[in-house]
Amino acid sequence: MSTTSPGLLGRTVADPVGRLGLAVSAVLAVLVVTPMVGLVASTLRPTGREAWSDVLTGRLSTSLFWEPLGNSLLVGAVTAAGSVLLGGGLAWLVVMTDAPWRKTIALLATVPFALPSFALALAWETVFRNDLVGGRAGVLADLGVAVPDWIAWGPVPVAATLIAHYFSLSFLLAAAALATVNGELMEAAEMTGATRLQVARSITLPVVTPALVSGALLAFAEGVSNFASPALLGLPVRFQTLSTRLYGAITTGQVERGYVLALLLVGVAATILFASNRIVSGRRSFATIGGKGGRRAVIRLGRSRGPLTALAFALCLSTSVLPGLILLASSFARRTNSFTGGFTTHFWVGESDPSIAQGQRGVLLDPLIIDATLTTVGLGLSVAVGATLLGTAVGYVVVRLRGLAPVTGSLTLLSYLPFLIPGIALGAAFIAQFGRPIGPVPALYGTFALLVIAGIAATLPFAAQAGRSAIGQISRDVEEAAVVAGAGLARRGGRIVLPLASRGLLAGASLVFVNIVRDLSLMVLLVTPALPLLSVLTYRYASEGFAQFANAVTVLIVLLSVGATVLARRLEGPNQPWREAAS
Amino acid sequence: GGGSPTGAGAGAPAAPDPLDSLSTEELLEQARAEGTVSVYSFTSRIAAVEAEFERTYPGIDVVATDISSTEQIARIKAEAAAGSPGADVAYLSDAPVVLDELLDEGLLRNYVPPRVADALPAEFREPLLASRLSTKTLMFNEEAHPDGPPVQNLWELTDPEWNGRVVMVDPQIRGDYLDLMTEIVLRSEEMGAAHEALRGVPVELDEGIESAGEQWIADLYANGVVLVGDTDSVNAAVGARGQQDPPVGFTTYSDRRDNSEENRALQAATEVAPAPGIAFPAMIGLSPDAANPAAARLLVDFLMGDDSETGGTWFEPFYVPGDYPTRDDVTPPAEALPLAELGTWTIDPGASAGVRRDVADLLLTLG
Amino acid sequence: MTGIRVSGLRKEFAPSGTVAVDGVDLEVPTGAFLVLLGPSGCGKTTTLRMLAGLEDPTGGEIRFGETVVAGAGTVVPPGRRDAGLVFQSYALWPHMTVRANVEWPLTIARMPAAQRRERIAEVLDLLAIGELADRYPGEISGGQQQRVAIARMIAPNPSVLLFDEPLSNLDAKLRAETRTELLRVHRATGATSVFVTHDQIEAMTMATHVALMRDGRVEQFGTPAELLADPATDFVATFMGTPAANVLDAVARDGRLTAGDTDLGAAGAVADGTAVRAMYRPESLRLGTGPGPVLHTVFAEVTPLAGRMVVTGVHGDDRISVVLDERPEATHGDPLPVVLPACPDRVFDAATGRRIAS
Amino acid sequence: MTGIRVSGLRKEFAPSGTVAVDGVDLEVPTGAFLVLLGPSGCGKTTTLRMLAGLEDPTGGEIRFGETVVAGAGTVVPPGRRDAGLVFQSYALWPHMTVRANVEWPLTIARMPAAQRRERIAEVLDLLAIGELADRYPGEISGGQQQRVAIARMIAPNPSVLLFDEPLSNLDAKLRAETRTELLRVHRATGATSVFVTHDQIEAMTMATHVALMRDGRVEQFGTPAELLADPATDFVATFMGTPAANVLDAVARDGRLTAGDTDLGAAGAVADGTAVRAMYRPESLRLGTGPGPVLHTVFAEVTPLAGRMVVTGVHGDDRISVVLDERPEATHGDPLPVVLPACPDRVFDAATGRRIAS
Ligand SMILES: Nc1ncnc2c1ncn2[C@@H]1O[C@H](COP(=O)(O)OP(=O)(O)OP(=O)(O)O)[C@@H](O)[C@H]1O
Ligand SMILES: Nc1ncnc2c1ncn2[C@@H]1O[C@H](COP(=O)(O)OP(=O)(O)OP(=O)(O)O)[C@@H](O)[C@H]1O
Ligand SMILES: [Mg+2]
Ligand SMILES: [Mg+2]
Repeated sequence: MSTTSPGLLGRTVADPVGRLGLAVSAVLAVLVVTPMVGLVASTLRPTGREAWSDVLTGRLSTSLFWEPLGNSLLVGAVTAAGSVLLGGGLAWLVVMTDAPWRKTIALLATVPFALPSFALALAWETVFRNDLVGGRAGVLADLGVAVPDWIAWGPVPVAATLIAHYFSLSFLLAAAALATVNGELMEAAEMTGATRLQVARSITLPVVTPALVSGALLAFAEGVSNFASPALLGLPVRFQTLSTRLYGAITTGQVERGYVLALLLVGVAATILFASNRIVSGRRSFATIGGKGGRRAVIRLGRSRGPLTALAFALCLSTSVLPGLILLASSFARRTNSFTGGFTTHFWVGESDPSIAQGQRGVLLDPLIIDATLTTVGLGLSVAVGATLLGTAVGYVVVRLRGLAPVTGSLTLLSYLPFLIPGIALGAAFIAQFGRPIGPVPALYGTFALLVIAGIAATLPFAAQAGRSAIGQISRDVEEAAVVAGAGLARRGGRIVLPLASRGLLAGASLVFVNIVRDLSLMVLLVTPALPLLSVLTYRYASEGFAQFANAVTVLIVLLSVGATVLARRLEGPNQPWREAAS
Repeated sequence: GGGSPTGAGAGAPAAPDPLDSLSTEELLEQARAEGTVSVYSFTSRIAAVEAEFERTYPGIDVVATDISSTEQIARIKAEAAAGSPGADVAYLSDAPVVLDELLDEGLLRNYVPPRVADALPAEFREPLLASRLSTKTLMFNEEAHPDGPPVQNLWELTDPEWNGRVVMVDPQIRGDYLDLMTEIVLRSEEMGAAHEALRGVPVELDEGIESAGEQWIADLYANGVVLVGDTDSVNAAVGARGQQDPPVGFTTYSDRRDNSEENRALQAATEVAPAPGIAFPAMIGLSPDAANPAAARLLVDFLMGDDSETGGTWFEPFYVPGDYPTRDDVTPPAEALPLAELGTWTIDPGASAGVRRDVADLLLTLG
Repeated sequence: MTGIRVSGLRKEFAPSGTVAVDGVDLEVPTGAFLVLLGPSGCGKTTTLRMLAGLEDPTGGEIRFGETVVAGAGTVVPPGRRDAGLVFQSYALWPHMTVRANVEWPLTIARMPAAQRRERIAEVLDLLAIGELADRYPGEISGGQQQRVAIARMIAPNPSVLLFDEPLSNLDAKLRAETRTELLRVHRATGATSVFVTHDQIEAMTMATHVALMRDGRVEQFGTPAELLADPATDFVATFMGTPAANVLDAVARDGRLTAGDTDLGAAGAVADGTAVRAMYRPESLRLGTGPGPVLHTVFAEVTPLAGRMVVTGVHGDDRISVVLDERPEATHGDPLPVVLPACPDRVFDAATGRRIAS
Repeated sequence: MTGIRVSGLRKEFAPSGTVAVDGVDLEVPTGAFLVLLGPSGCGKTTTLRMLAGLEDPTGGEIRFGETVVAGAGTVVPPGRRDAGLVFQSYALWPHMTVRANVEWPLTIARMPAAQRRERIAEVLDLLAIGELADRYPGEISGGQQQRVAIARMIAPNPSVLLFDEPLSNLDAKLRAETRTELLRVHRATGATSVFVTHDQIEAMTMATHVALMRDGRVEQFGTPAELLADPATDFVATFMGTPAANVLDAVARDGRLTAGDTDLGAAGAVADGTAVRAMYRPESLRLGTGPGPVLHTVFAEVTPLAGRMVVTGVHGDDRISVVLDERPEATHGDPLPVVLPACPDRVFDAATGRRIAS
């Protein structure tokens, strides 16, 4: 279907996949390119040009850009590596082995991503905080353990908390990919007497490399763009990252500098992306869902069964249950983030009491909450569906159109960018774009539709990466059989591609949902009072210093997120009985 | 051509609008006709205002969106670009940026309700209406220091004794703290005087440093000032009870009202030379092409409080100890020190806007 | 050395409850070449996978030499059985070149690089795929992939060789050659081989022992000649031989065997009323209208074999093949009368399938 | 109706530059059954995929009936060629039950539900997989999967049937039956079929036309009988027939043909000094030490075929098969002297491979 021959463009148009490619490119142009252009444009006005020189060359450039860049790259790289290591390893344990309670582990492993990253930072503080800043110290310090600054603050805790937060990404993608690998590949390796490690390293790993790389890329982007962790754990030792610099520049009214930083971040990410693409597409496409009903092997762990399971649980508990509980507790604590001042249910169900938080009622009594929850869920679902469809299309084109490297390359990049465009910039771009009617389309500004569109754009990275690795698993033959049967692209998509990719796509979709449900920076710019969102409520409370109320709402968000993730996993099961049967 | 970035003529004072001179009652009728008014607010207390307003003026619906000042600025700019204004009224902080990027660009216009005009000092009428002042001031732990503030002079904070024991939010991620630093630079003579008063010698400036204020900042950073991400961290660090020698820190005076709730011992350091911190305005602006011009003005009028001693129920949400109404005919809450005794500098947004960037850059060089 | 002893081997697949292998007993002396023969779905692959250690028996025992490798609680992992396996679905590692695929197992076995290079070259041209060494599995044809799989497995010289239909994708010529090569390898290594196939010609030419499987059970175990010469059941009869023997459903009535309206001759020892299956070797039939009982079939196909012509006619659901010296003048659908000998070559009890001595 | 005309068909694979198909011409009349025969890697599958429309030719033209489906810029998408394809790697849809696999193409073809149910039942028991209808491909054996693939493709009654080695995973019995069934389907539908295999028996029994391929080219095109009776090249000779003809490298010297030290008789028309390949049909050889030229081979294997014994001996790199009536008393490695007839059955020019009339 994709052989180079004269008239490449003509061929592209003739080939339905090619047409799909063009369509997808058009959509991405609207969703991603225009905001980018806007971003660039605003940095080309006089003040912007000044910003460029400030950032890159001026006497400030070192502390404004280069040092934070170094720190960000460090954090990003470590986060990516750590996430892939933990996430991949866990996925392997869950999908490929006979470890007990695999389903439980799988579930727990998806929770951290649903938690807000400040919850993990908070958890870290609760344990490791020392007296550098003052106030009350963490558990260890209370026990008289002298916690060195480098553990309590700076790169180590930042990276650690980010890994704890984002290894779920790698886990979901890797697990999805592993689930589709034909067990006989591993069995063939087992026959040679290779150790489990050797098999995992030389056979399993390379075969799922594309998925792992996707996971790593996401983790990296998240790592460099995350603000909460470096702000909470980095600032006290003046550990500045691009994200703190970027956020700072924007909030202190030096927007152009912020945008310049963002663009540079995009540049960095692009380079990394292309590098990693070379790794992936340099190899052949390792389709693993073949037309031959390949058997699925279960690796017997034998003696290492106990220890490995214990390890996995330790990891999950410390990254999901602990922070989760701390978050929950802090929504009951009388005093902000302090568990010594006693607890109360006031922030959940308390009637208005003027002495507390200016008579703010418990969140469950706040009529807005129901409304906000519904809107939030609705938005989350719509975006999840939309983004997943688009992402699948992108993934499909990228995988199946291997002929045209430039097209696929740029698609990959575009679908990856939104991560690195600051939410506030993206939001502004969408207002500017959809604030006025475009031809027949009325002005979408202030409508639910715009929220959805913006959401799709913002979460495209998840959807596209997931789609790409999921599609990559489907062997050509299986689809060609449908082609011969006369099934058009759409039909194939619905009946063959989506079902076969569903595991990976559902994983992606749940990521999207979670991300939207808790995202603030983008939505807050687009919402109107008519469309209340939970994330906006948390902002409302937080801005007034009602931390407990904010935490309470956050707990709701987490519940939604976890619920969605669980649901996604539930759906996977019945979805793919053939997999269960063959295992 | 409403809404183009320079809609109402950049910089130039907005053309006088007949509505500006109408009395509350006159506004009310027209407002009833309009029936609704939308507002962006940087504080969610707007919800309370909304309720009260709708009770006072039935039939006029307030649509309130609370989003931070930074986001209001971005949003208002974008809306202008798209020609679809989102709100009639903007209630926001970050004064210097607002003046610089919105008012001067004609994206906001000033309106001073005639009813309260006379009660307002000039600096709160022009260039943009200010409804109240909030603070970022030096506070200490009164449990650890029962007999008053541990420092009497800002320069003491640069002494080894306070090394690593001064806490504030990183001025590079929070506008109000940047304003604090800016004000200190603007007040360099006073800073210089305070230095001589404490040390008996004039400040000598390191190279690259141009004023006493800048020198103080440099010394403070060199003295290991601890930067955190949000005021609550500062409050916790400084105020938490049961500490041997707690740090001091710059934070919001009005947060003191949570002391009992949060089991803290926050107290403002008064009689600090030359000043313990700043008071800065929360401002109110009109959209130059507001869809509901009358209702908008009525809401502004409402936000300034009624004619009673305390601004009445209209102003109640903002009538908290530690915040200060700008109207001189409204007496601040008794539980807090009068602004004069607190001794903070009240910033001049216009002046700050000029040097703000340079200060930010200075901070950058300090890391 | 490592003979293979299998007793009561059983495999039931958990979710669906399919019993793929159902009480298999085998006795394979060291260095023997056992062919697991049988129709599709009879449990060959499953049995082989249990020998390899990739599937745990749900019952029974497997011994390699003296050591129990599966059964009675003990399970020796695949890697430690010193056995090599060629998969029915090649299972080549898609991310490795052909060379890498062959090399990896040697690396695992800690063979020094120099030696490895030698050995790889050796097996690659043993299977005539030297020039594909640097291709990826995705870039070579089905048969080529199959050969790579064989090369990969024999490279480390395992002492038990397991093949799952390794030749089914090779052309006749190459298949014949590979057959001889495999036997050479087999003999050279003195390894004990188990070879799964559904092609009884391969069984005939390669096997020292054949186990003909059906529905998870061993129908008959013996040398190829034995199975061919006296099939224990009608199933064996219809499975072995090129062409396979013909069987007709018949019934004994007052001392005669009759198939439909055709008389097949004296019933001999067959008790009256018994339903039987009468077997005729293709060589014992001829075309024509007599003398002797005539079976009216319809021409289906003709196959030239060993200089003769094998004519196949369809009679109801039965396929009747006749060996002739000349190609008959018939095309698809023509009537094809077949003359039967005075009495069947064998008679089997239709119920049990077992032979009835006559 | 739809005959198939292929001219100058060529396929070069982009990255590696492999030329898989290199100028193939075919002329297949409507309703014919063409078998693409050839050794592994010769380009059969690639040719078939181009007919199906899954690969775009890099040269040449394909016509179905009068319409050009590929070539000269035009490319008719696979779905619109009214052709069905069975893949070498089944390519079943793993997430659909067997029934669903068969049903979906019918749904696409907008067949009403009732009719669909009928048709499915029909094809499922045509291929004897009725009871697997509700299993998933992962739960059935290799051969079972292959049959599902066939059922799936014939269900919508396409007017061109393309098969890529559909029988290679079936056991002999089932293969023979399926063969007949396929022919039945083929005739019933009057469809034109192209059938890829490397098993020349299938070619012999099924084909109306055979194209024997080698290295991406068609070596000989004709009826099975033609290819068997007079092979155009030594390659054809060694590929066709069960067992295939034997060829010996020989050279003409002063009027005689000699292979090594063996004299093969008068050179006839062969010019002095030409290197030739002498062909002997297995039936024209016998064992023994004379009279006549003797070839000293080493016993490799013996295969019972059609009541005869095919004995194979190895002579250098050549495999020599002899058809006997009795199983010889020889085991692997024994000397096996073969008596040649007075002169070869055919002589081919070693350089061109073409026949030299004698
Ligand atoms: N994982 C599985 N789950 C359920 N049933 C299975 C599984 N694998 C195989 N079976 C069933 O077990 C039986 C034996 O399968 P097996 O693969 O051993 O057959 P086979 O003899 O190898 O057939 P073929 O020659 O077609 O490969 C078949 O009926 C198959 O459907
Ligand atoms: N995608 C591809 N890229 C490069 N080379 C290929 C590709 N597919 C096939 N080839 C090469 O083209 C040649 C013909 O392949 P093809 O699959 O047509 O052979 P075949 O006749 O079907 O062999 P078999 O009978 O083993 O299936 C082989 O040498 C193969 O290595
Ligand atoms: Mg099998
Ligand atoms: Mg092929």
